[in-house]
Amino acid sequence: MTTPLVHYLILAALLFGVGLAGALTRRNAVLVLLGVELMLNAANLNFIAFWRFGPHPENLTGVMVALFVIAIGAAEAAIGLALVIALYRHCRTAQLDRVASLKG
Amino acid sequence: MPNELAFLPCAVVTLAGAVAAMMLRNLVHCALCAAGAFAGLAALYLQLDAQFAGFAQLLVYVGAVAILIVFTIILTRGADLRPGAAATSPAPWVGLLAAGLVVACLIGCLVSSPSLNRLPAATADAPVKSIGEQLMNQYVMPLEAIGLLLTAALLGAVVIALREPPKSEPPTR
Amino acid sequence: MASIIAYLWLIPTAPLLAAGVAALLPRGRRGLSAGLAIGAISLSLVVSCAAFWATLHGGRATINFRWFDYGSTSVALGLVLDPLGAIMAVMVSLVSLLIFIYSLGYMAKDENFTRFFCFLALFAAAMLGLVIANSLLLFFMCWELVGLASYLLIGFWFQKPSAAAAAKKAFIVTRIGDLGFFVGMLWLYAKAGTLVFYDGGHGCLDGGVVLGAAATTISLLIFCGAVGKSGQIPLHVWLPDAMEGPTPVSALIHAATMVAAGVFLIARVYPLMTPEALQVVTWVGALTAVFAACIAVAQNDIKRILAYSTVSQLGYMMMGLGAGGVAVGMFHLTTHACFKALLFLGAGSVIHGCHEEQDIRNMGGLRKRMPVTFAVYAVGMMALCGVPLFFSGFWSKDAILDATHHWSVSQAPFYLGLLGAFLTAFYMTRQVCVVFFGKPATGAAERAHESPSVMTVPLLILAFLAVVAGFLGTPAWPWFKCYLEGGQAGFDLSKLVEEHQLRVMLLSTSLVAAAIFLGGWLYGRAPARPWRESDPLEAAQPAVFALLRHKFYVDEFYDATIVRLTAAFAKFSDWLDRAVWGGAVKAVCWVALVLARFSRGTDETVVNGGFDIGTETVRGSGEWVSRWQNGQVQRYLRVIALAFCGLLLVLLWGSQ
Amino acid sequence: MNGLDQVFVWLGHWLASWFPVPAQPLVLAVLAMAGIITVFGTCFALTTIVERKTLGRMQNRYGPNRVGPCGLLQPIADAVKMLIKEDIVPFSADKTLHYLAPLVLTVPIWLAFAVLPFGRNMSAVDLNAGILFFFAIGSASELAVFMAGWSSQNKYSLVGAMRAIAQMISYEVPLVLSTVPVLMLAGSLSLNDIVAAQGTFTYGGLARWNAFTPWGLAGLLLFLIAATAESNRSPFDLPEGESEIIAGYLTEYSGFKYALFFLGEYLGLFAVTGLAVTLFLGGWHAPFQWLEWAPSWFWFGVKFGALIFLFIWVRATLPRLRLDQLLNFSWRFLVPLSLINLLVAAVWWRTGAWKFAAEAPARWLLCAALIALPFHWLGRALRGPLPPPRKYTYAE
Repeated sequence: MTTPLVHYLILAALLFGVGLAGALTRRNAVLVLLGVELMLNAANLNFIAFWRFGPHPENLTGVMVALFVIAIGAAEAAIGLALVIALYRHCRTAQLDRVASLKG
Repeated sequence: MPNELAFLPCAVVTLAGAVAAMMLRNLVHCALCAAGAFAGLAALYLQLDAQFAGFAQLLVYVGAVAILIVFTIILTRGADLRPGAAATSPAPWVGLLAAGLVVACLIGCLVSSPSLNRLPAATADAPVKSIGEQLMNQYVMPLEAIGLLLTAALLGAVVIALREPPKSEPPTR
Repeated sequence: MASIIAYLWLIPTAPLLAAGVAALLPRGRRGLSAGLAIGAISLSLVVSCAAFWATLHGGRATINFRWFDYGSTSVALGLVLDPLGAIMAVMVSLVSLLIFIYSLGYMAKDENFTRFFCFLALFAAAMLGLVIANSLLLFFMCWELVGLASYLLIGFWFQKPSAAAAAKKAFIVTRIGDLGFFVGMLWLYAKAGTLVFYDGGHGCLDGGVVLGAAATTISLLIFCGAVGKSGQIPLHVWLPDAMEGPTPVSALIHAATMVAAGVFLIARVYPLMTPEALQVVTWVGALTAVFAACIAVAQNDIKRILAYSTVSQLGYMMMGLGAGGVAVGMFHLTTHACFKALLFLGAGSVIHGCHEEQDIRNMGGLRKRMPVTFAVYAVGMMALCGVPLFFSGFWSKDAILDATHHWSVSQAPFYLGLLGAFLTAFYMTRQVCVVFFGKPATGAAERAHESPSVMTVPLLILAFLAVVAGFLGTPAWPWFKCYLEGGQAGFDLSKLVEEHQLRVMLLSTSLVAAAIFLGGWLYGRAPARPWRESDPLEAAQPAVFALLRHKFYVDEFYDATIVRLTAAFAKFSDWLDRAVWGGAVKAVCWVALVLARFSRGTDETVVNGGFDIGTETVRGSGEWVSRWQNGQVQRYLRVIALAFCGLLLVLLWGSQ
Repeated sequence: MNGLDQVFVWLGHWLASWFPVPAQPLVLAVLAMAGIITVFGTCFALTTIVERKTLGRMQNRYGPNRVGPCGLLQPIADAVKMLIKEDIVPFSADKTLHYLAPLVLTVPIWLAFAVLPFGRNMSAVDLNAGILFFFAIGSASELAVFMAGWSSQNKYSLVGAMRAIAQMISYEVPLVLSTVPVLMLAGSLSLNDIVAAQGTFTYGGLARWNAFTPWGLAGLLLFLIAATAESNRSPFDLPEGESEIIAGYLTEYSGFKYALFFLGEYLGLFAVTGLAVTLFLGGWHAPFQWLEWAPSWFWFGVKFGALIFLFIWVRATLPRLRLDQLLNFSWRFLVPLSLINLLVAAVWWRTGAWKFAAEAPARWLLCAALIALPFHWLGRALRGPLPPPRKYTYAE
């Protein structure tokens, strides 16, 4: 028995959907950020799965991209959370629906 | 093979962790569940023979990102949820609909695609040595860029989160 | 000779660099500025002496180079080394060096010391460049630079209105002469096709150039420049006014450099001068010599007397050039440079000693208080007067008189020259008597003191030169003439006592002796007499004296004629500009204004109306769209997600 | 390769051979895990009593001496006490997390032992990213500490947890950085390869341990300092500083859960000590060629014990740091120095090709100077201006 590629991809799609739903519905900025991280990870799972199931696993491209995505995800988390803290300092809240000054 | 057997539990842990992270009311629980999901993903990577990526995922996401998120929650008092307050922003069904649509589209694509029912290569290994060699040869520019990005992110995060200088008090009479 | 020519460019460049550096120095770096200027001019002197040594046996070397091309022709510049330039370069750099050193003492208390040396170095650089130029164009450039530097130096004390005016006057008056020079130069270029002096047979002085009928006009036009620069009648008016500058400047301008430039110009382009033109030169020179000498008799300013004396001597030089040739004029130029620099610097020493007093009537009795100055001044005075045998002026003036005596055209210049010699001796005697003999007339003269050695040492050197320079060109040993014109100078004492020589010598000597005696009798006899209020001559002939004192009313004449005419013409031009041209412009403006009004009306009613509707529509739609931007970040996210779905569906649908 | 050396390996294979072939790897893994748990569990018990007695001696007292001969049964008594104590959970605590925290702390640390080579052919798994695995597993302990601190709903717990996490994150950087030169010169992340790289002998039988090079010595010291902080031991024990915040994140724990935390901390110390032995002290290799007759696990144990004793000694000697001193020390001293150490290791590697008479001492001196000078400067910069003399307002 071997798990086919489609299973990984469906899992990644579901993970992406969960992350997206969280990012679109939760009030708290931290959770929105967490949702984004989950989406990044879903993409990462895709990369690694495609690497594993690809015709040339010795090329390591998928793993490399995944590693870079992990690094970028870490940077994004650092910046995003710093922004959340700055937002909290500025508006005394981290609830996104109470912050609406960015409009025309 | 134990490797194939491991897929289902890992997938369940990951997905359950992710759903819980997005649905629980208590933010700290959310963050810890997300850490669980990250760990599950790391297990999936290991199961896919990407050892280095799996350990890196564990080190970065569980060891650093989760801690960061937890710190932020504490610092923004996100855990002090008032009992009646809504956990979602107004009209959450729109967001759910959008996310659902996306998932439906993606899964529709996946299911309908004929070229994905392939089997994995017999062995696939990502030895640390060749990862290092590729990082230093083929991917040296992205590596430098990532290094720069991380430095910039570090500095940027420090600057953004810096405590604002105390405003000069108006003279009291 | 070939080797030294490669370093010839150093002669003007060294002082030029010094000037450039000094211009950038802050005001306080006095020592550095002066040191630079003196060092640079010393270097020039050394190179000049080397060049002089190389030319001792005659010959000529040139370096020519293309400056720029236009079309198929090119403009060439070049440097030349020949006896004429070499002796001039040595003379200029030597006198300049002495004057520079002298200035150290004279200008010691001036706050713009640094600037002064910058200008001095620039002046010397321009003059030296002029001396070694092998192209009339380069010559003209340096000529104009000399003019600029003289303007800056005469107006050095520009706070004084008179100094500023004198600077302007010098600049403008010489410019009139330069205009002639410039036109002549262009004409020469049109005719000859080159402005290079010596160019292996192709230069304009090499003899291969045929100017034809225009030759006299061209040479006279070039002479115009010399008239302006050398202060000949009728453009002499700027020179006495230029005494407003510091005394070293006066010495530099009037002794060695600037005024000598005119004479040098004629000497340089001598091959171009036609006999007719030379006649004009001679006549102008002779008239100037007497004219200026007459004025000098009635002046009271110590420097003004010397200035008119300079004008007079320049007349002699011109006369010598016209009647006798290059060697005669240049010999007097050389000797005159020595003793006139001596006299000016001596006068400066007197002025310095008397605390900036310039009127000779306020001096007197300085013989005891300033012995060194008196001694050297006396040497200079005797050299200028032409006291026989031991003073240079005698030999050079005698050569000129001898030349005019043998002039085939007319004897009048000879007699005018003799008259000039008499007058020269007279006014110099008058000056020396009033300044150095008798009793001090004022407290300033009482408190006079000898100048510091930094000033007196150059004076002593110049005094030595004023005596020695004459022996270079005695009839017995005409070295100077042979040096300039080629050939060996033989020593032959018998030439001295040749009949025509002896006659001229005796004549001039007796005239000089009479003048000195007359002057001594009038001014030296009883200095206590109240002649200071009215000059003895004035008492005798008040009308003539007033005429002389007012310089024959030349300035007033110019004011009444040329200046007023110019003013009237300017007024006319002004009216023309305002009424005629201005009116035309106004009419055009009015037409344009009417058109513009019409255009504005169209614009506001027709065009703007359309735009108003357009902008209203855009704003309305913008307001409608902006309602989408409500600041809720999650709404944006949702829109993005939905759009992504739409895109995905389109892609899927499109692919099937 | 004597019999005594491989006795445990043979034992494991003999036991596994009773099972069917497909299950044998699993059985071997279970056996290895069981062995590790047994040995280090005993080690934990022993260390508690040894530490207490040593501390006592160093502080001029006896230490535990009532239970059993010379107090040697004290750990058993402690364990019994802990197990039968009432398990108190605060009313407002987040009960799930409160329960999970000790588990999350302890379980991953057991996993970390899996990659350590305790003797020749004696590592449970040989991962080619072994050291990465070690650190990745170790990162879970920070989450555990947070869970403990936050779920207790107690100010002191939370502050203590935050302090602990800040400290662990700060010291994880020099800890990892100081291992990088070793990896770099061994050319591998596998701990077995690293041990093998130190396995040869030179200069009359002296082993080529990393600690015998300038960068290795500096790396070992940096690693030990960072490890002390990482395992919250004195003088870096301020997350649990009793005099300031009661017991930090452990305040609301008691009984068995407390024992688990205690176990977790000691196991963390053991793991990191084992790593230090592996990376810098030649793993299970003998220090001299003529000492090779002793079994490899014996040498590992000797070095391990020596380092544990060193930790105890340091605990008895040094006073506790202030929080700002702690963070400054990490970011302004340890991190730059470990980066410089990386450079020195590179220099060492480049100068390996040197061929002249005094090549070895010259190389040693050069690298030592390269590390000693920054040490001096950084140390001076860290010290800063001396504080003003203390004033005793009420003492006089």
